[in-house]
Amino acid sequence: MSGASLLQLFFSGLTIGSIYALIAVGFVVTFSVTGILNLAQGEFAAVGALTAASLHMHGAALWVSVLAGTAAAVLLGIVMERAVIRPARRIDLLSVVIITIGVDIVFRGAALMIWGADPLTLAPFTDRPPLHLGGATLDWQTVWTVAISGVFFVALIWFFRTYRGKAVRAAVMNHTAARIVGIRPSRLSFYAFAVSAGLGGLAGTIVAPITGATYDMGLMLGLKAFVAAVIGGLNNAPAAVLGGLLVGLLEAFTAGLISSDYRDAITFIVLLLMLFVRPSGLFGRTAGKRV
Amino acid sequence: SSGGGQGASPGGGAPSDTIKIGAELSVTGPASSLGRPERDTLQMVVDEINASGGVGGKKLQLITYDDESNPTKAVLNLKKLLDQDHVSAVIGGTTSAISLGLIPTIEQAQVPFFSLAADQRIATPVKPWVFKLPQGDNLVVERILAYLKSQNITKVGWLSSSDDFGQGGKNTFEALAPKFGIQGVAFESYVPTDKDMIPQLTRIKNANPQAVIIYGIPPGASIATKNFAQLGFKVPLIHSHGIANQDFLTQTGSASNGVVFPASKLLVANQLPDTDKQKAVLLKYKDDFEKKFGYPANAFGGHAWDAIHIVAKAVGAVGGDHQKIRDYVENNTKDFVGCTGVFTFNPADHNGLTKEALALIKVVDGKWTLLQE
Amino acid sequence: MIRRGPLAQLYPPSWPAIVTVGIVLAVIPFVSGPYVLSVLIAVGLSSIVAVGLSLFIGYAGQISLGHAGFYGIGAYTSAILALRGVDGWATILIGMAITGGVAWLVSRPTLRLEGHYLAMATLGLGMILNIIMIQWTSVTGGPSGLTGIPPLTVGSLVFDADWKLYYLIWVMALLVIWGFRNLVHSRVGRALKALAESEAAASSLGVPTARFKEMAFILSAMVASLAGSLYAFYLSFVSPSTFDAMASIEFLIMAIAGGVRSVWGAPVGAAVVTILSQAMKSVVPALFPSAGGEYSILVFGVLLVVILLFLPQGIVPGLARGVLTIRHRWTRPGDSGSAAPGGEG
Amino acid sequence: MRMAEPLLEIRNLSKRFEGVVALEDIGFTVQKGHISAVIGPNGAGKTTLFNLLTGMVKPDQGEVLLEGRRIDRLPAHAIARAGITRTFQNIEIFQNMTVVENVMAGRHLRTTSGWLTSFFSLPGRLRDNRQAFHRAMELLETFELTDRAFQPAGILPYGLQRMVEIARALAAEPKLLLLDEPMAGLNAGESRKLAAFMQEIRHTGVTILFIEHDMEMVMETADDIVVLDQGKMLAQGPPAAVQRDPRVIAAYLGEEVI
Amino acid sequence: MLRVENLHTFRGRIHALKGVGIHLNAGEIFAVVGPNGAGKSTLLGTIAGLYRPSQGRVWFEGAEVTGTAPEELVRRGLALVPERRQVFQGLSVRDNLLLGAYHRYRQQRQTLEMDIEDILTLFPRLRQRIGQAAGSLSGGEQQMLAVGRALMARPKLLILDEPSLGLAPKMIAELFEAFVDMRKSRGLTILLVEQNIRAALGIADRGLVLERGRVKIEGSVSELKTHPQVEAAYLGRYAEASASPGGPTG
Ligand SMILES: Nc1ncnc2c1ncn2[C@@H]1O[C@H](COP(=O)(O)OP(=O)(O)OP(=O)(O)O)[C@@H](O)[C@H]1O
Ligand SMILES: Nc1ncnc2c1ncn2[C@@H]1O[C@H](COP(=O)(O)OP(=O)(O)OP(=O)(O)O)[C@@H](O)[C@H]1O
Ligand SMILES: [Mg+2]
Ligand SMILES: [Mg+2]
Repeated sequence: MSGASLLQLFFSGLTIGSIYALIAVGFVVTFSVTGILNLAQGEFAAVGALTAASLHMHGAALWVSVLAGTAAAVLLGIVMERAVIRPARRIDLLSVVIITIGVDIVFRGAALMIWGADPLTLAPFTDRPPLHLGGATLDWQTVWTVAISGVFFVALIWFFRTYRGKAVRAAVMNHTAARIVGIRPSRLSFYAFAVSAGLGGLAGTIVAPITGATYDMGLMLGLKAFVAAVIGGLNNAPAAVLGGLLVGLLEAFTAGLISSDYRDAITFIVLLLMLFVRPSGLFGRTAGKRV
Repeated sequence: SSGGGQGASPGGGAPSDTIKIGAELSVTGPASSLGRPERDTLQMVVDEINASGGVGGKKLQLITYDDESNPTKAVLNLKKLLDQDHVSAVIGGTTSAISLGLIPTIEQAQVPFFSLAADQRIATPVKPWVFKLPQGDNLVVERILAYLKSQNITKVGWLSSSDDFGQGGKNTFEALAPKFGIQGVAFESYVPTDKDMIPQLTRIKNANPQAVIIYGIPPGASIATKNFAQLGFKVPLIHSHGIANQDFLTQTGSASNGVVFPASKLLVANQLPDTDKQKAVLLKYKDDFEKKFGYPANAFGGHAWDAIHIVAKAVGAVGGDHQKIRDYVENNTKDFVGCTGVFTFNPADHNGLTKEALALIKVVDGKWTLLQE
Repeated sequence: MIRRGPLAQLYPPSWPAIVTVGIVLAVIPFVSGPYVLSVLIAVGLSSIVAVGLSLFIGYAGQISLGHAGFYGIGAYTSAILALRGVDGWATILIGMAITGGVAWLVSRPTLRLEGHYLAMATLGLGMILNIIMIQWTSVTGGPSGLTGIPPLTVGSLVFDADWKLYYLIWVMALLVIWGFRNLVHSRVGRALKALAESEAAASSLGVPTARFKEMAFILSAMVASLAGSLYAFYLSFVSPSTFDAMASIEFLIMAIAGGVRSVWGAPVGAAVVTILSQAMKSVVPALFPSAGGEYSILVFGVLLVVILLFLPQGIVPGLARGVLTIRHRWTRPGDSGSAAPGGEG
Repeated sequence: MRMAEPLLEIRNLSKRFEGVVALEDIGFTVQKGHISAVIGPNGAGKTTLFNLLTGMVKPDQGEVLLEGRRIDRLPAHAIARAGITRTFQNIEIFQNMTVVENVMAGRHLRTTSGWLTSFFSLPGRLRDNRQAFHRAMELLETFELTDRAFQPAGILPYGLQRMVEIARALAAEPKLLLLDEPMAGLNAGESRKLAAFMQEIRHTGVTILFIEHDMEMVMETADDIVVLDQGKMLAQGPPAAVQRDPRVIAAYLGEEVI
Repeated sequence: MLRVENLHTFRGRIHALKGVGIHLNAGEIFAVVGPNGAGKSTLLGTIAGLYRPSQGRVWFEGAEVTGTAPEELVRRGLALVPERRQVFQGLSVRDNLLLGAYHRYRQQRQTLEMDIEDILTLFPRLRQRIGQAAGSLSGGEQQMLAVGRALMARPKLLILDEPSLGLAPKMIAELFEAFVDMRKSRGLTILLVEQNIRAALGIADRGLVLERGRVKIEGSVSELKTHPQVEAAYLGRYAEASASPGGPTG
């Protein structure tokens, strides 16, 4: 395979990887603050994408649509936190995960009712012909996707190094201890859901020009992003970005070089082998637990 | 055997002036963009029929269940239609996998079934109780192959979705291509939920085909088309009837210009010559549907339209008995002009379409254009 | 009331409940139509998978998002072999053996992982299995699957009618439930619960934690395979989408909604989830005539959330606790603040 | 039984964690039938020593012999089988199991029914349940925990959870019982009672090695004392000698001996 | 400073506190002792806001704080060293200490380094472990960290649940000396649960004996020390009478 083709695969992996990355970050934000694995995470992307696309199709300016899409997701995140997560605070984490699946079902059903089953489209953020680099083409939307996940990558590294960032990590390590030093975990949980929903919504609006917006787009995105987040080590938001890119690149190169039929299987096998070598994620550290 | 012995004897519980028709559809889940127009069409037609006094003095009652694109739930739904609702006929099985999954139960319960899915195996070999409305993959693929041959193309790249739709196309292609002297130089697949098909297309490109066939439905097929354009492919791009949907045009924009594909005539109804038997039917359906539901009609809804009309006609003639309906449909459906094509069923053919059921369509400046051959 | 010894109080015998449920289930075909049977068959099949899962999750403290894959191995093995003329019962056993082998192969590395890593690994495993079902077309029939699987037979008895399969499947399900209850209330069950709470402490007491986790995994995979085989013989049709990641998640929902720390949780969860989602299909349109299938899904999601919010331990433990509390109030009127200690009877 | 026979022999044991030297070149023996104590300042490596002895952590270097047989490379459960059980400083109780089930779990090695026996409820299952239950109830009675037997262990107060852990470790009928700060969280009266009980256990033939900061109890109970400091052996000997050792006083006991 | 009246608290179904009252003056050291399961930890937890009382009231510095969340109470100057240490396992020793000052971080960032220095002087062992994850510390080291973290909050009232647990004798002596110093230098008020009764009564001004959720004896340290029942009580263990009414029958 030629160098240009390889580069093309690389770009492809980058595109899809940064999409996973953005949603994976949302996973990690809620997980590292509340300890809850929010499996409805993917739906924020769907809601963001659908809202933006339908507004845009009704004539709203592109940036207004994108903002509105993100805002709609934030709103939904907040509602979810208040209505479901907060009342569920005291219950077993496994049950909470299933509750988030329930929420996911509700979101998806509602999206289907509101927007129907057919895909909506959103205009690309930069409407120019693709870039040509070294014989390969690069879509402008990919540039956007990569740039935005890059921004989050840096921002998250920064945030988790700050004092607040540490408080956030502390809150999930030990709820009681966090409260007795004055951290307000419920407030953090609120912000965490708002932020991760916003991230998901934004990710959705970025993806929509590439893939269209459908009511069920969140499901697969969510699962893949979950994988990316876990590979990165769930507690580590910057690593989730890397995890997303890794999954995307693996998929692209497997499909391009080995087999598109068995792409997901091969990708998973590689990821699993990595996990077996590093059982706490590629960038995770084993929590300082001992007996 | 008589329907009466089944315990599912129609008219038993229901007031005798209504006849129940069951619909088992994938209204939600991955196949929902097929299942929804099917459901809406069925309801629309039933309402129309009832508004105009019903058939044979009887009203139709439509009972629809959603299987969420899940074959197991589909079987449960079917049993419910048979056992609790005592329907006279069943329309449904949105996807091939689900239709195939329903067939054993249908055969056992001996109730007429009108499948809305394309897979060859549904109606070949002929099963007494199973009728199939959509064109089979063989018609579609043959049409594509004939077109390619007419363009002197012998080496093609193939990309299909890894679901029953894509798989059905691929199997048929592999079986028929040699007859047309055409060779597949690259076979790739994508998962319907994929967001990017550049890797697959890159592989296909490296195999230097003279044309590329993409066999799938939107949004996957749309993404693939955009990726195709993005990669600067210069060869003709052929699609299947799976893209016969307005969304495809919206999603692909200029990327789909030049795409050629065979599909139901519904898309180009107004471009059909007035001599075309289907023209009037298609225009009316399209018009009614779009007025009522506010989204574009498509071929899948068209299959449902055909099914319910065929059933209604039979019910009007012979009432609600399973056996009678089946016999009537098998023997008396002759030159029935539907959205999908002109149907003529007989004991050896439960699909009853010819290749005239398909039009060859080209996308020109973002519009469906009937390709005159 | 039967006077029970203290040990029986800790581990009440399983047969009374099994027999009661068995009798109720045995009567149902005589008083209901085939639709009810087919729903109950679906419940029975899911119960078998969910019971295995609840052992693995609720007792061994692990997680699996891949059990639909094992369910699928069973179904496909039976389908493929039975279509080639192998005896149905043999295909069930071969399926279980293959599944056990696969589970054993992957368990070593996989079960070293914890929590979400394990969730991801099993999700991956399930997806890999599912992809094989989709792509290995020559054997599996590809995305549209295999049809025409011949029914199970015993001598001249052919399991071709729903009611026969209904009895067969529920006999198996009750057997599995009975076995898992025995297991839970035994030395093995204690070891599993122990390692779930503290691997260090369990191993310090001589429990080979890795092996016990593996065994729980393999066993739960094998019963899933059993259910899968029965599924194939019931529908006489298999296709890959029945065994995808969503199916794994659905089994998980059943196990957890029912209550993973109770063996009866699984069948109850399976029943509630299956019946709810079926009932929604009739109830929702009846209440809102204009509503389509979308509403059923939505209402189902809402109900799932509500059930778990109010019964976070799952339905069975939740209701059991509710009954206890009521009985408690009943037998001990007055303020619970009274200092009087002691017990009744 | 000859009293001077070594049950446990530790040779040149070393362990480091990412640069931290937790134990360096430790060697001593524990005599069969004795109650021995390990003392030393916080972070001296006492718990790490227990973790090495029970296979929770693998040594970097050195050997551990139980009755002359090397056990330092065995996995934790095999060491338990060889005859060593323990309690944990930070209490590793099975919180959601009832108290009696906790102790029954301790009977794992003294019962045999496996997966098949349990699944199909072959006779061994009930026999083992009965046997484990009766032994567990006996132990709970000794620890005055009978009234808590059917409560989830997690709701017990801290001090009683310690007792459940000891009962659990004892249920396995070990040759060597390791107790990590068994008296932490007990008051003087409760400690004394436990000390008396430890003597009783010893008379049933169980050798005890324990870590404790309560000097009064250590001096009263132990036959031998090993003192660790910064991962090294500081002193070893009978209580009276150790108590007077100036190095021990400086590093551990402090000026005013409590 | 702190007043508690007729406090009743349930832990699950167990009625753990049955009408406890305490009164603490500013600058006082007050010890609570009692057998296992007496309800000592429950008492401290209820005061610190971790458990909600079913009845009774708590005043802190004249204001009623019954049922106030712990995250609020620490802002008012009440810090708790909980049972079982509860350090942030995955964070370094330093970050644990820093987070102890969470509520005053915004205003008093500059003073934190100084305070950490003080704590490391008190616990030199922690200085050697400053960058290590708290979860990998030894038991005693974690105990030091838990106390250090509470001190970082610069509380007015320090509530300690068995601070001597797992500490070496020398360390206990030093720590208790430090408590006395802090009371002197900063006017710190201390409420202390201890099993090491001698150490506790060594520094306390007043105290009480809690048994089965009730105050058995209350008074000055000299009264307690000489009380015949105290001597007697701590020579024998008490059977639990507050066992769950929902527990086993028979
Ligand atoms: N897993 C680990 N990673 C890093 N350091 C460790 C680990 N385990 C123990 N240590 C360090 O080794 C030293 C010895 O710890 P250990 O728990 O053995 O002390 P100890 O003597 O039991 O102390 P204490 O009396 O406080 O319980 C401590 O300084 C501790 O921080
Ligand atoms: N989570 C819980 N659920 C139910 N009951 C509990 C819970 N925690 C403690 N209890 C009960 O509350 C009572 C008081 O417990 P508490 O922990 O306050 O005792 P304590 O005096 O601190 O004992 P110790 O000295 O052992 O720490 C005990 O009977 C205990 O069993
Ligand atoms: Mg220690
Ligand atoms: Mg306590």
